[in-house]
Parts: sequence; C-alpha cells; structure tokens
Amino acid sequence: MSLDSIPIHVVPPGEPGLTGNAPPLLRELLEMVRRLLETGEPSAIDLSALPLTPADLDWLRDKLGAGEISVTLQANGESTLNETACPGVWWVTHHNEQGAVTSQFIEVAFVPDLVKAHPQDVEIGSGYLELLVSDL
Amino acid sequence: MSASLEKGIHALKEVIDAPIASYFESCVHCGLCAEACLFHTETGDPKYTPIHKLEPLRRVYEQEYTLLGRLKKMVGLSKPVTDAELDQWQELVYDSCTLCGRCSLVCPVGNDIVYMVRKFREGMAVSGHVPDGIRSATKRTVELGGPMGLKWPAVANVLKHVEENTGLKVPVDQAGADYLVLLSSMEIVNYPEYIEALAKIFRKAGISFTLASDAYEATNAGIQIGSSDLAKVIVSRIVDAAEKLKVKNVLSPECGHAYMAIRWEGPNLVGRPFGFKVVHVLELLDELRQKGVLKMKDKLKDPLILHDPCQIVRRGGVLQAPEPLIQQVAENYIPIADKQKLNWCCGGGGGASAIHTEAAEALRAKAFRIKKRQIEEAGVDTMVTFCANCRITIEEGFDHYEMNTKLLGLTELLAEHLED
Amino acid sequence: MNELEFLTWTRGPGLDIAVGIFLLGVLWRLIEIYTLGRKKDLAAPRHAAGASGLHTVFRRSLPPPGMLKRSPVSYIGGYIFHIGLAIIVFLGAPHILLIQNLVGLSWPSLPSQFIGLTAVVTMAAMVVMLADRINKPVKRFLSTFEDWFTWAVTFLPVLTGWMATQHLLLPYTQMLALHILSAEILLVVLPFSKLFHGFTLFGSRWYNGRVNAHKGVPV
Amino acid sequence: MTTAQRVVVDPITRIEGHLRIEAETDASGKITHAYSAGTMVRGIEIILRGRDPRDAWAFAQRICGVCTLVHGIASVRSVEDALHRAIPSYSIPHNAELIRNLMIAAQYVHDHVMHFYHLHALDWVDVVSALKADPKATSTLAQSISGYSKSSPGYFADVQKRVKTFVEQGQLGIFANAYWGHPAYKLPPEANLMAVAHYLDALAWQRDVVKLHTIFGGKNPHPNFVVGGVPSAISVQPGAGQGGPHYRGGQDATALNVVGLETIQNVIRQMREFVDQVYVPDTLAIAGFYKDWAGRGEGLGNFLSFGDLPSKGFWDTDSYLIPRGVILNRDLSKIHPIDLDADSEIQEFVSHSWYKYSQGDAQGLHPFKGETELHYTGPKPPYEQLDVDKKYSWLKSPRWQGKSMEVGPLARVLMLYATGNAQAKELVGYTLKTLDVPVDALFSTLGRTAARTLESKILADAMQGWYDQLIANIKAGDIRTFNEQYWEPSTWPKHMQGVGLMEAPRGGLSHWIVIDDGKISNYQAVVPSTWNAGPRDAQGQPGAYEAALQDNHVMQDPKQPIEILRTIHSFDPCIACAVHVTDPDGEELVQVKIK
Amino acid sequence: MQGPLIDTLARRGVTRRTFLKYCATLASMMALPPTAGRAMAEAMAAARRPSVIWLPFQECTGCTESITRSHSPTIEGMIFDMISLDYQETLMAAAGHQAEEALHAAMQDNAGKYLLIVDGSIPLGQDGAYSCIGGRSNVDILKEAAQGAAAVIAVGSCASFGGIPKANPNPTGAVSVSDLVKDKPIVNIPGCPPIPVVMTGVLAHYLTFGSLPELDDKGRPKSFFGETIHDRCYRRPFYDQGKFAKTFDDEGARQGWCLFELGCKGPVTHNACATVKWNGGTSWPVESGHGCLGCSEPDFWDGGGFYKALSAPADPLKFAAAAAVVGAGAGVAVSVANRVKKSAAKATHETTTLADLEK
Repeated sequence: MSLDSIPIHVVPPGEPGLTGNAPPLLRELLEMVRRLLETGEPSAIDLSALPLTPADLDWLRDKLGAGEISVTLQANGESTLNETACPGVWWVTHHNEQGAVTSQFIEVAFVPDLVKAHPQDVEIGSGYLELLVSDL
Repeated sequence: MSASLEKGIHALKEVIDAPIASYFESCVHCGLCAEACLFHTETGDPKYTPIHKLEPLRRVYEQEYTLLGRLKKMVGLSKPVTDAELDQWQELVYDSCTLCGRCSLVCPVGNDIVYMVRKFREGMAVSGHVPDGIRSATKRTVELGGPMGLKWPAVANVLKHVEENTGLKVPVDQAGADYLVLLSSMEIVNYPEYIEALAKIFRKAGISFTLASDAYEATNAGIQIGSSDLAKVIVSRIVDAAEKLKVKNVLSPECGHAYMAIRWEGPNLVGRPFGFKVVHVLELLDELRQKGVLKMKDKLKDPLILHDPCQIVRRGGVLQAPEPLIQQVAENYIPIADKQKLNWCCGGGGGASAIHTEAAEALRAKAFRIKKRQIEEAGVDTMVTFCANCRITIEEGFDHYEMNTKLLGLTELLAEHLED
Repeated sequence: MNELEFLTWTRGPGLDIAVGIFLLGVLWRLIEIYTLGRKKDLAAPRHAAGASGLHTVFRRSLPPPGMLKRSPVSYIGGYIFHIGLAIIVFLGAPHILLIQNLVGLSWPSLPSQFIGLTAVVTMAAMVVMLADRINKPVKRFLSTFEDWFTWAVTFLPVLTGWMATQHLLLPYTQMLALHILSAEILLVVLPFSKLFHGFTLFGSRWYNGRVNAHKGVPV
Repeated sequence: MTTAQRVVVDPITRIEGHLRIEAETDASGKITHAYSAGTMVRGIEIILRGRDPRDAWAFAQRICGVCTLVHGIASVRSVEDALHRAIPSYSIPHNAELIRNLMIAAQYVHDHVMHFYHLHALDWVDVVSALKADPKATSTLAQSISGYSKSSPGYFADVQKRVKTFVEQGQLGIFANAYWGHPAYKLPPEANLMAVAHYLDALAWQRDVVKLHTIFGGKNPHPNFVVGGVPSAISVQPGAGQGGPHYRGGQDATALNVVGLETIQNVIRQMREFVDQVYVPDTLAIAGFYKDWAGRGEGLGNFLSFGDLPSKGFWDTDSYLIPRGVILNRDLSKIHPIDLDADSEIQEFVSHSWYKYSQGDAQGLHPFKGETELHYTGPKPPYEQLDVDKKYSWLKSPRWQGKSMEVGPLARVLMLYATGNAQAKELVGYTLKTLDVPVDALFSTLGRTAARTLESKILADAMQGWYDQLIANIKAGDIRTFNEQYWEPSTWPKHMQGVGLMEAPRGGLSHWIVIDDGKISNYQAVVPSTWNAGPRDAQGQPGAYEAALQDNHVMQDPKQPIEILRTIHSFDPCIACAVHVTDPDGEELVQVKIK
Repeated sequence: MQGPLIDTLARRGVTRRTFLKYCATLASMMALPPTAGRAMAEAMAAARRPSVIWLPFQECTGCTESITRSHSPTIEGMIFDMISLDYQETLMAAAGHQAEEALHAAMQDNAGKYLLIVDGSIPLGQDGAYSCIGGRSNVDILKEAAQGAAAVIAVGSCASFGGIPKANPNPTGAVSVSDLVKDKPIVNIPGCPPIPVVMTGVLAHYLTFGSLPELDDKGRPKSFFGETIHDRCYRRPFYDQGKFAKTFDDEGARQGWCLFELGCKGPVTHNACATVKWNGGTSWPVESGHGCLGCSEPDFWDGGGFYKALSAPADPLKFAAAAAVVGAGAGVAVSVANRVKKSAAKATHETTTLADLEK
C-alpha cells in the first residue's frame, strides 16, 4: 500500500501574519551594504535568532527579490546561497542531512566566505591533481 | 461605661439586624454616598460622608455580632465605643443628617444608609446624645401633645378663624367621618391657610372629615430623636382616636416626617397593622384630580419649580402625585433634573430644623445652597412644596441669603385656584 | 524549595488551604451575617412597578442619574476594573480550566492576547482608582489600612499573572507560582475583609430594594 | 593444587546499568561458581507508590534508557489490565495496538542491532587486527555474504584509513585498553575490518531508524505513552471518495501526518534492509569462526516467555505473534501454561537480595503482594568482595513454580520454534545448516546471540504488515488512537489490580500494579534482567547468568576475562555492564582465595 | 599527540566549507552573533581533542543512548574528530580492570584538563552502597574524578538535579553533581534525556572557546535553556486563540491544538525541544501529541501529575471540604450566640422615658 495517492494540503493555523519585525531589517541591510562598500567588511544577520514569522520571511524574500547567482553546496546536507536582487546581499539557507532547515542568514559580502575555496582545501586538491597527472 | 452609654449599646444590640450586618460588610469605602449628601457636597468636608456617620454603630455590630470583631476587641484591635465618641458623633447623626435617604439611593453595593442612621439614633437617644432642640421638641410632644407645645384650645381658636374665613364648618370629633384629618403644629401656627384649603377641597369633593381634639398633631419627634418607645406613645394617640371615631381613613398632613411616622413607622411602633388607611393629602388630591373634582378656575402664570420633600416622595413613596397636581395649577412648571426620588433635601429634615445651635444653623445655611442653586439654575422666582417643615427651613434659607423667591404650599395653591 | 516545588506547593497544599479557608470564611460569614434576621414590616405595603429586591440587585449595577457626572473616576474606573477582573478570571483559558477542575463546569475562553490586554487595562484602572483614593479627600478620609491592603491583594494576582504570561522580571515558573500564591492570598483574605462585598452586595442590594419597595419606591 | 581464584568483574561495561560478576575458578581456570550482583538501586517501585497510575509509565520507563520503550508499555498495560479486569469492556483502539506493535518491534530491531555491533561485537571482533586487513579482500568477503551496497574496496579502505588515523594519533578513547590480540579473537583481519565498518554503519543507521519512535512518541530515548492508547493523534483524515486521505490541521498538526507515515515506511524499509543485508549475514559469518561457543553458556535450560505483539488485543493471548509459555529442561515438545494470578507460580525471592520482607526473607512473594523495602546488609564501600553466602545483590530472584528461568531472545525463538512458527522454523533450520551445528547448539552463548538476530528478522518483516494495516484503517476512516473512557481515575473502581506483560528485547517483562482510590498502592516490576541476572534463591538455585557462567567456561587469562564478557553479553544485560576484576589500587588484578 | 582539529578533519575529507557551515549552524543554534561562526571555525580548527571522561552513576543509560542519536555532530564524528572519549562504560571496548586502567591513565595524563561528564544521580544513603562501581561508591568516584577535571558537565536531569532517584521519597538519598562538587565549574544539561545537540553543542563550545557557555541560574546553558517550550511551541497560536485539545484523540488533538489542558508543562519548562526537535528534527513530544513532561526542570517528577493542567490543582482538595464544614459550623455557632445575645437584649429592654433622653 502506498501513500502516493495522499495529496498533502497544508493549512497553517491562523497564519501568524506580519509582525512588523521585517521592515527594519531592510534599513539594517542598507547600513551593512554601505559598510561593505566603504570598508569591505562583510556582515550577516541570523534570521533564526529574530522573532520572524513565516509571513515575515516571505515578505522579506519578496522584497529582496532574486538575483543572478545561486550556489548550492553539498556538505552535511544541502546549503543554498542565493544572491538577492541587491548584489552583495545573499540569502543563505543551511539544511541538515535530513533536509530540515538548520539555520538561515542574510549575508552581506562580495562573495560569501562559504563559497570561496580555502587554500588548505586547494592544497589537498593540488595533491589529488598531482596523483592524476602521475597516473597519465 | 456610664449608665447611659450602656443603655445606648444595649439599644443598638436590639436594633442591629441582618440588613445592617450585610450593609456594613458590603461597604468598600468608595465614598460615593458623600456625593449624595448635601452636607458634604455643600461643605466639602469628608466627615459628612454618610457611611462615616455610622462608625460607632459599625463597631458595635462588629464587636457584638461577629466572631472576628469579638476577637479583635479582645486583643484590643477594635476599640470599644465611648461616651465621648458618641458625643462627637451627635453632630454627624443629627445636625448633619436629615434622614433624607439620598445616600441609600446611590450606594453601589446597595447599602440603605438612612435605615442604619434611623436605627443608630435609637442608641444615641437613650444614651442622651441628642441635640437640645430635638430633645425639647420630643418632650413637648409627649407631655403637651405637640412639638411646639400647642394645646387644643389654641387649635380650636385657629379653627374658629378658619371657619370665619371660609364660612365652612370644620368638624371636630365627629365619628364615622371619611377622613380623620391630622395637622402639624407648624401648619396650625404658621400656615392656617392649609386648613382653609382642606376645608374648601373637602366640601368641593363632598367628602366628610373630622379633626380629633385629642389627636390633631401628626408629627412625631420620637422618631426623629430615635426613640421608638416615645414614638409609640405619640403615634398611639392617633391610632386610638382613629379607632374611637371609627374613621376609614386618616389623612396625613403635608408634613413629611408626620407622614413617615403615621404611614410607615406607625404600625411597626404599635406592633400591629392598622384597621384604617393612612393617606397623604397629596394622594387624596391626586385621586380627586383624576376624578375630575379638582378643576381649576385659573392657573398660576409664574414660572416655578417643585421641591419634593424627602419623606413624602423618596422615603414615603408618594412619587407620582405631586407633578400632575402642580401641572394642574401652574402654567409654567419647570421640571428640574433632581426631582422626585432624586430630590435634594431642604436641609431641615429629620429633626434638624429643631436644632438651633449656631453651628447647626450655619451648617443648614450652607447646605441650603443646593436649593439656592436649583432655583437660580431654573431661573424662577417661585418654588412650590408640600411639607411644612420644608417650608420653614426653606424660608429660613431665603432669609439667610436674602432671596426674594416666593414659596408656596401645594395644597393651598390648589385650593386658591380651585373652581368655585 | 526550588521554584517547581514552590509551584507544586501552590497548586497543591497551598490551593487546598486557600480554598479551604475561603469556603470556611464564606460560609461562616454568610451564616453569621444573614441569620441575624430582621423584623417584619407591618405597614400596609404600597406596590409600584420596578420596585423589588431583585430589581435593585440589578439596577444598582448602573449609576443613578447624575452620579456618573459627579464621580466619573469611581464609576468608570470601577467598571473597568471589575469587568476586567471578571473577564480575566472567568474567560481566561487557564482559569476556566481551574474552575472546571474544581467544580466541573467549563465554557469557551477568550484569546490570551485579549486577556493580556484586559489585564493591562484592569491594572491601569486599579492604579487610577488608587490614585483617586489618595487624592480624593473623602476616600482618603474613609481609607483604613484594610483599603490599601485589599487593593494590593487584588492587584497582585493581576500583576503577577500578567507578568508571568509576558515573561517579565522572573522566570515564568516563579512568576506563575507567585501568581497562584497571590490569588490564594486573595482567596484567604476575601471572606474577612471588605472584599467580602463580592458576596454581601447582593444581599445588601436586595434588602435595600425590599425595604424601599415596601413603600413603593424603586431604588 | 587446591588454589581457587575469585575473579570479580565490576563494572561490566557495554551493558545498561551496574552489574558485578564474582566468579570462582578452579586451578584450571574453569568457573565453578559465579555470582551476579546488581550494584545500583534507585527504588523506583518505592517512588511510584501513591502516585497517579496514569503517570506511572514515565517513572517506570526510566528503569532503562536502552530498552527505553518497554517499561513504558508494560506500565500502561498494567493500568489498562487493571481497568479491563474491573470493566471487561475496556480496551484500546486497534490503531493504538498497531502503533504499539510497530514501536515494540522497532525497539527490538534497533536494540538488537546496537547490542550486536556496539555492545557485543567487540567481544568477538578485534579492532586492531582490522588494520592489517586488505580492503580488497574485505570487499570480496563482504560481497560473498551479502548484497549490501557499501562493499567496495574503497569503502573499506576509507574505514581502515579512518581507524588507522585514529589509532596513530595515540588517543584510542573508547577503544583503549581492550583485549586486542587476545588469542580468543579468531576472526581474520578482513572479517574484523568488515565488522568495524558495520559498527560505524550501524551507528548511523540506528540514528535514522529511531525516527519511528520519534514520530509516534515525540522522542527517543524515552518516547511518550498514554494509558488507553497512544498520544499521537493521526492528523490525516480519510478522503470521501476523493482519492485517499487528506492531511488535516495546521502547521503539520501532529507528527503522525502523511509525511510522518512516509517516514515510518522508510524506517521499516531501512530496518529490513539492514537486517537482511548486514545483521543476519554478519552474525552467521562471525558465528562460523566461533562454533566452540555453541557448546557453552547454556545455563538453566528453562525458558519463559510472556508472549507479545497481539493482533486482537492484549487480552487475546492467542493472537500474539510471540506465544506465551514455559519450556522446561530443553523439552521443546511441551509448552507449559503460565497462571499469572496463582500465588505459587510467579514469585520473587530476596534471600540473597538487599531487601526485607515483612513475613521473613525465606518465602517468595507473588508480585501483587510484593514488597520493596531497601535493606542493605552488604559491606560498606569501598569493598573488595561481597559475601555471596548472604545477600549480595540489588536484584531480586524471580522464580516460576520455584524454578529459575531464562528469558530473552533465545526463550522466544525456542517458543516460536516449538509452537511451529513457520518463519522461525525456516530461519533456525537455515542457521543450523549454514553453521553446520545440531539443534542443541541453540542452548548456548552462540545460540542466544543468533536467536537475537533471527527474531530481529521476524519482527522487521512483521512490521510491514502492521504498517499496511494501519494505513488501511486510516483509509477506511478509522483514525481512533485513544480510549478516553475511564481516563479520569475518579471514574475507576476503588480497588483494582493488573499486570502489564510484554516481551522486552531482553525478555519477559511484567509490571504489577495495585491501585486503591485511584492511586498506586503497590508497584512491582519484574524485569528480564531480574530473571536472568538475579542472584541465588533460598534453595541456592542460581540465576540464568550464574548458571550460564558455570557451564564450561575455562578462562585462558583471568586477568582478561573475555569469556565472562562473551556469555554475559550474550544475555544483553540491562544493568549497565562492565565485567571488571576488583582492583581498588589498579595493580592487583586477581584475588586469590585459599580454600 | 593530537593534531589540530582541522588537520584531522582534512584527513577525513571534511572540507573547510563543511566545517564553516557546521560552525555557522552551531553558532545560530547557540544564539551567538552570526559572525561567531567564522570565529568558531578558526578556533576549532586550531583546537586539540580534549580528553573526556564519562562516569555513569544512578542512571538508566538514556543519556548515553541519546548522545548516540546526535545528528550533528554525530557520536562517531565526535569520538573520531573532536574529543578523546577515554571512559564511557556503555561504549568502551575494555571492561573491568582494563577499563579502570584507562580511566586512571586519562585522569593522570590530562590532570586539570579533562572534561568530566556525569550522568545519573549520586546516592548518599547507606554510605553510598545504593550504587557502587568496582566496589566503590559513586560519591567516592565522583570526588576523585572531579578533582582533576577542568570542568564538570552534568548530563541529564539526574546528574543535574537529582532526577528520578531523588523523586519523593528519595529512597536512596540521591543528590545531584552540584550538590557534591563545589570547586569546579559545572554545566547542567538537564533533560530526561537531554537533547543530543545540546550535549554536543556544549562540548563544541568548550572546544571552540576553551570555556563554558553562559549559564542560567540553574547552571544550564542559556542558549539552549533560555526560553520555555511554550514560547517557541508551534502550537502556541492555538493557546493564544484558546483552542485546546481535550483528550488525546479528539478533533483538537488531530488539528494540533494546544495541549495545555492535557497537562503540558511547556510553559514552565526551559529547553530547546520546540526549536531543535528530536532525532534529526523529526518531531518532538508536543508535535507527537503528548504534553511536555517538563523533564529539564528540577524535581519535575514531583510536579503534581503529568496530566494535570498547570492551572489545575495539583492534588484533590481534601482540606477544603473539611474547612467548609468547619466554616458552616462556626457560622452556625456564631449565629446561635448572636441570637441568644439579641434575644437577651430584647428581653431586658427597658422602655425609654423622657428622662432617658437627658444625658
């Protein structure tokens, strides 16, 4: 017997709605983007640490829009790093191996740290390449 | 404890009942009763807050009839009531309380404060904490037949004048009459026109009446001073006379306390229901008006307001009669906001008008300002009322404030304009 | 005693004792008061529409003409805080549950945000009433220790209940325990203080109504 | 030589709880007498007195966090049984029974796999030897016994590398100081490597499969239960001819929604896969190297099973998957019935236990009349040796008709086998044939370990059936999971008593409750490890551990009592075990007693 | 002996990215500022595996079982890469004497540096004979082991607060770790059992910063125990709307309404179940339909019944009924006394005369 025939229809209980906590974040982001331009210093907002309802998050996502770059990272489960319509502002979502969201950030950076390859990892990669070359 | 204090406490123990207990337990010290008391509203002095006037009674209740109070008394948390204290309270219970009962009307928890003051006076009276004026009035009533010491020959004399003025016979001691007419000394002395008016109206209506030579005085200082035993002596005279003359009805004069005494307290004082009906003169007049007997030849043009005496209206229940009657005779009757059961007292009820100390008179004068204000706000020069005691008090007030307001008695006014 | 033990005590023995003293007090006081009896009125009664004990019980819940204007604070403040208390006590979900557990009756509750708001309004009204008691000469004159004490005893359960649900000052557990304790103090104090008017006011109004209805006066 | 040695093993590691074994050996190293002592007590039976019977499960459940579910189930069943005895119409909804069966079976499979790989395997598998293995050969070996997907040479090479790095770092952590290199280890390096790889695999696997408990019970360890059913309302409503059930409620409502049901199906699939492809093949492969252990560790030869996994309700014992009964003296031809209420059948003795009975310690008490009064008479700690002639354990000695009984997987598999369960017969037959050993081999340390594996297979397979039935019920519109009637103790008779029976992974478990005025007046838990690990009774009859150790155990090196561990672990003790030679100073390993 | 963590990780094939992600998530979970993730990554990369000793006392092994269910980091990840778990009876290969040897070696080699984890309460009754390991009482073992520890982590409600052994009437005289150890920093990680990520999170914090996380007044890490279950419960909107499940199987229960009336202790329980959930975010007690037992609070066992709503009486009112009877009795007694007094007053009434009016 399978469950395929079961259509899932999720009705949230009285959608909590907007709390008004999201709009101030846009101002904060503006500050962060300015700082990035002036000093090059990246910054981030931990969304799970704020009292935001799903509606707030939707609102925020809607406002920030979708940008040109999406990065998917496979490490201990999937992570997605989507640039928003404002270049330099990244919406970062980490999932665990089970696919549940473990944390959510908005990062302000030219490129999020997570995307950059680390010299140490590159070094390991070079070793691997050497191995491949030696086998040629 | 002096002997008299002991008697006082003893009397209070007799009168304290479930309503009093319930009332004291319900009081939340909200102070709203003060807003209903003219002695407070006109002086601003918090000590005139009605419920405060009962403090000694409350303590007697607490100490005698509650377990906690007994314990509190035992450990000294609740001080016994003293003679000095009662002395101090005399002013609050007599000078500044007219038993008008307005406070009982506003108490949000429903306390009938005037009910308690009336009972408290029982203790005050037997412990001797009564104003001289009321004491002497009581003495005169018991000993001589009326508060002013008026005796029958003098009354008969007045009646003779009435007969002369009206050309009508005033029957005396006539058995089987429809009405035994009672009077108050004040009416006899100050407003004999009232008797004339009555005579005219009775003739017009074709109703028989009589006066009783041994029971012409309706007022009952015993009630005002707070002694049921003495009040009983006084009221018994009327009851005896009415029964002896076999009248169907006893007609209470305009006087409010008289009505209260004979109509409401009477049966309770003598301890049995009456075999006759007690009717207030306004009730009779209104009945006649409704029958069409009370036709007016003309109407008074002056704009006027009505003063509803407390004991007749709010406390006596003659609520509906006065207004139609005044409208019958006055073309420009102006109803005021606080009328009928909401009326403000003249300041002289409950025996207060009999207190002639300087302080009491000054206080009454102050309290009268509310009447003065009502007249001024209505912008009239005439006020009508239907209680001899009110009339005296109000006239004193007019004098004090040098007002030119006319004060008329309702019955006389009706008689004056009665169709011939 | 840690806070959970404290809470458990307040919910267990504490509640038992408080309800016990409350019932003891209420029964004792009611019997004490109402068995004093009164004399029958022998005067022939006059009947009038709207005049009876029951009428007065209800009618006296509204201000008599003119009084609202004379004492707006007492009336409006009094209304707000009494109605507020009633809403909180009888329409707050946890309270309904308590009542259901104690007497078996239950009914729908109001949203907790609404109850929270009501608590704030109620407390504001009570503070205004307190200020009024301090400022108004008559009230100040009449006030005894009992008045201040019962004010506090009534105010504290509202305050602690509100603070508990809003997570103010102390952890919820402690605040809840304090809330229950303060409500228990209220229960204990009630029969032996002026708070007993919650019971006797019905009797008082009825007596007043009866006495006056006998004379045909609706009061 | 007349020198006898006393070997004290305390704590026994890789178990649940605190267990101490004292063994006496003769000069050859053969164990002549063994004494099993539980050295920790919490008095949960005492704590339970006076409480709300509906709360009892939560307390009882904390008896054990490994078989974390069984005491909870036994406890709710005891209250339900009391209600059923008083009000015969009382029962729980069918869905609740199915859910409980799924939870119980999941517990078995989870527990047995963890026991095999994480508690028991290191008695047979030499981790250090695995470093010497050839990953390629290991891969060949693995593929030869199973079709398990993780069997590439690279996979085993990775595991080996990981272990190697770890060992090279010098911090061995939990693998430090074991009996690596002991001659009793007989597996070739490749088999060792395969087992080590599966040790790690099983750790990851068990994390996932407990999700079944999490969905039904909210968490694991210690999922939640409720008297009268299960707490997890089903948030799915049957569709009215609209093509199946619909999800209901807001924000996922309860965990038991369509997504949850799908997760459960996945868990069942994962469980069956792992048992079929890893656990069963590994057991058989490893057992092949230790056939000598088919000849020792039998112990009592008496087996008891209360039976479990009903399909028509707890009170219809005929509907149980695992039957109820007693096997005496290896005689599989006769199943003796159990009379739960007879005073003389099930009794607990305290002659050698630190308790006091009001009517004297010599007699046994039926659990309904059981008493729990702590009465410590042992030596004041620190101590080196217990006086085994007197009282020496915190465990009581339960007996059936006065006889010691072994409970657990072996008892159950024997019961299934003896009553003709087809799958059991087939599996047992296959195992005996594969290992080429006679039926008698079942009565041994090896048999006990194999039985555990076999019943895991039987239960994992049965789970699919219960699941399908649950789905069928939901689709048919039956979503009841709880019987709210008689929920309030105020509606109960003044006096009730009941027994909650179940087969825990470690054996027959019974919770006995007496309820007066809606409160617990007596609570007695007779747990599997009490049957197995209990001390001697008044007649001097040993418990199952004690008897098994006295069966043909020659210790090669008393300082490394691996033989004791193997047999004790084959019971899967539920007392937190660590066999340990008493040694307060860390130097002297063996106490030698001159007889 | 130990290499920096990052080297180990690299050898294991863990990339710097994975590690950064882990740190970011951990930082978020522990309510640290978002930038702390990077700092943690840097600190952890340089950290060395500290020795960890885990001692079991009056316990049920549920806490150990719970940590084996840890999803991130996993138990094997921890054992292999983060810590050196030198003594853990349930998991360790060695037994008996060898086990003890391992324990003593770890204590000596890492004196003053090792982390001591304790699960289970410690009985003081009968000189500690209620729980012995190797013939030694738990209290002895704990005192010895605590002496050389850098810090003690009390895992589970038993070690943190005494737990079930301490439940009334506490037959064995059980106490918590903090009742016995006074001179070492102690972290309490209560829960029956604790959420695995809370245990691993505290270890990660210690590894990262070399210090213990900020604690509340009960010694619990604020980041995980700072809020109540109720505050973060997904069913909270229903509480606020006044929608309650009345039994475990009614329409409300199926719709996921609030379990307050069924005895949920969420409002008085500080823990992270509602946010972190259990077993890899699968579910948690309230989501699975059972009210919170309050297992991370001291003495929750004696909290008045798991199915009694917090606002409901914990015990049936016994005294109250008796008191009511006494009250009625007192009332009647006073009433009789009052009537006697009043009748007496009336009987001795002296008719008032005019003379009486004079003072």
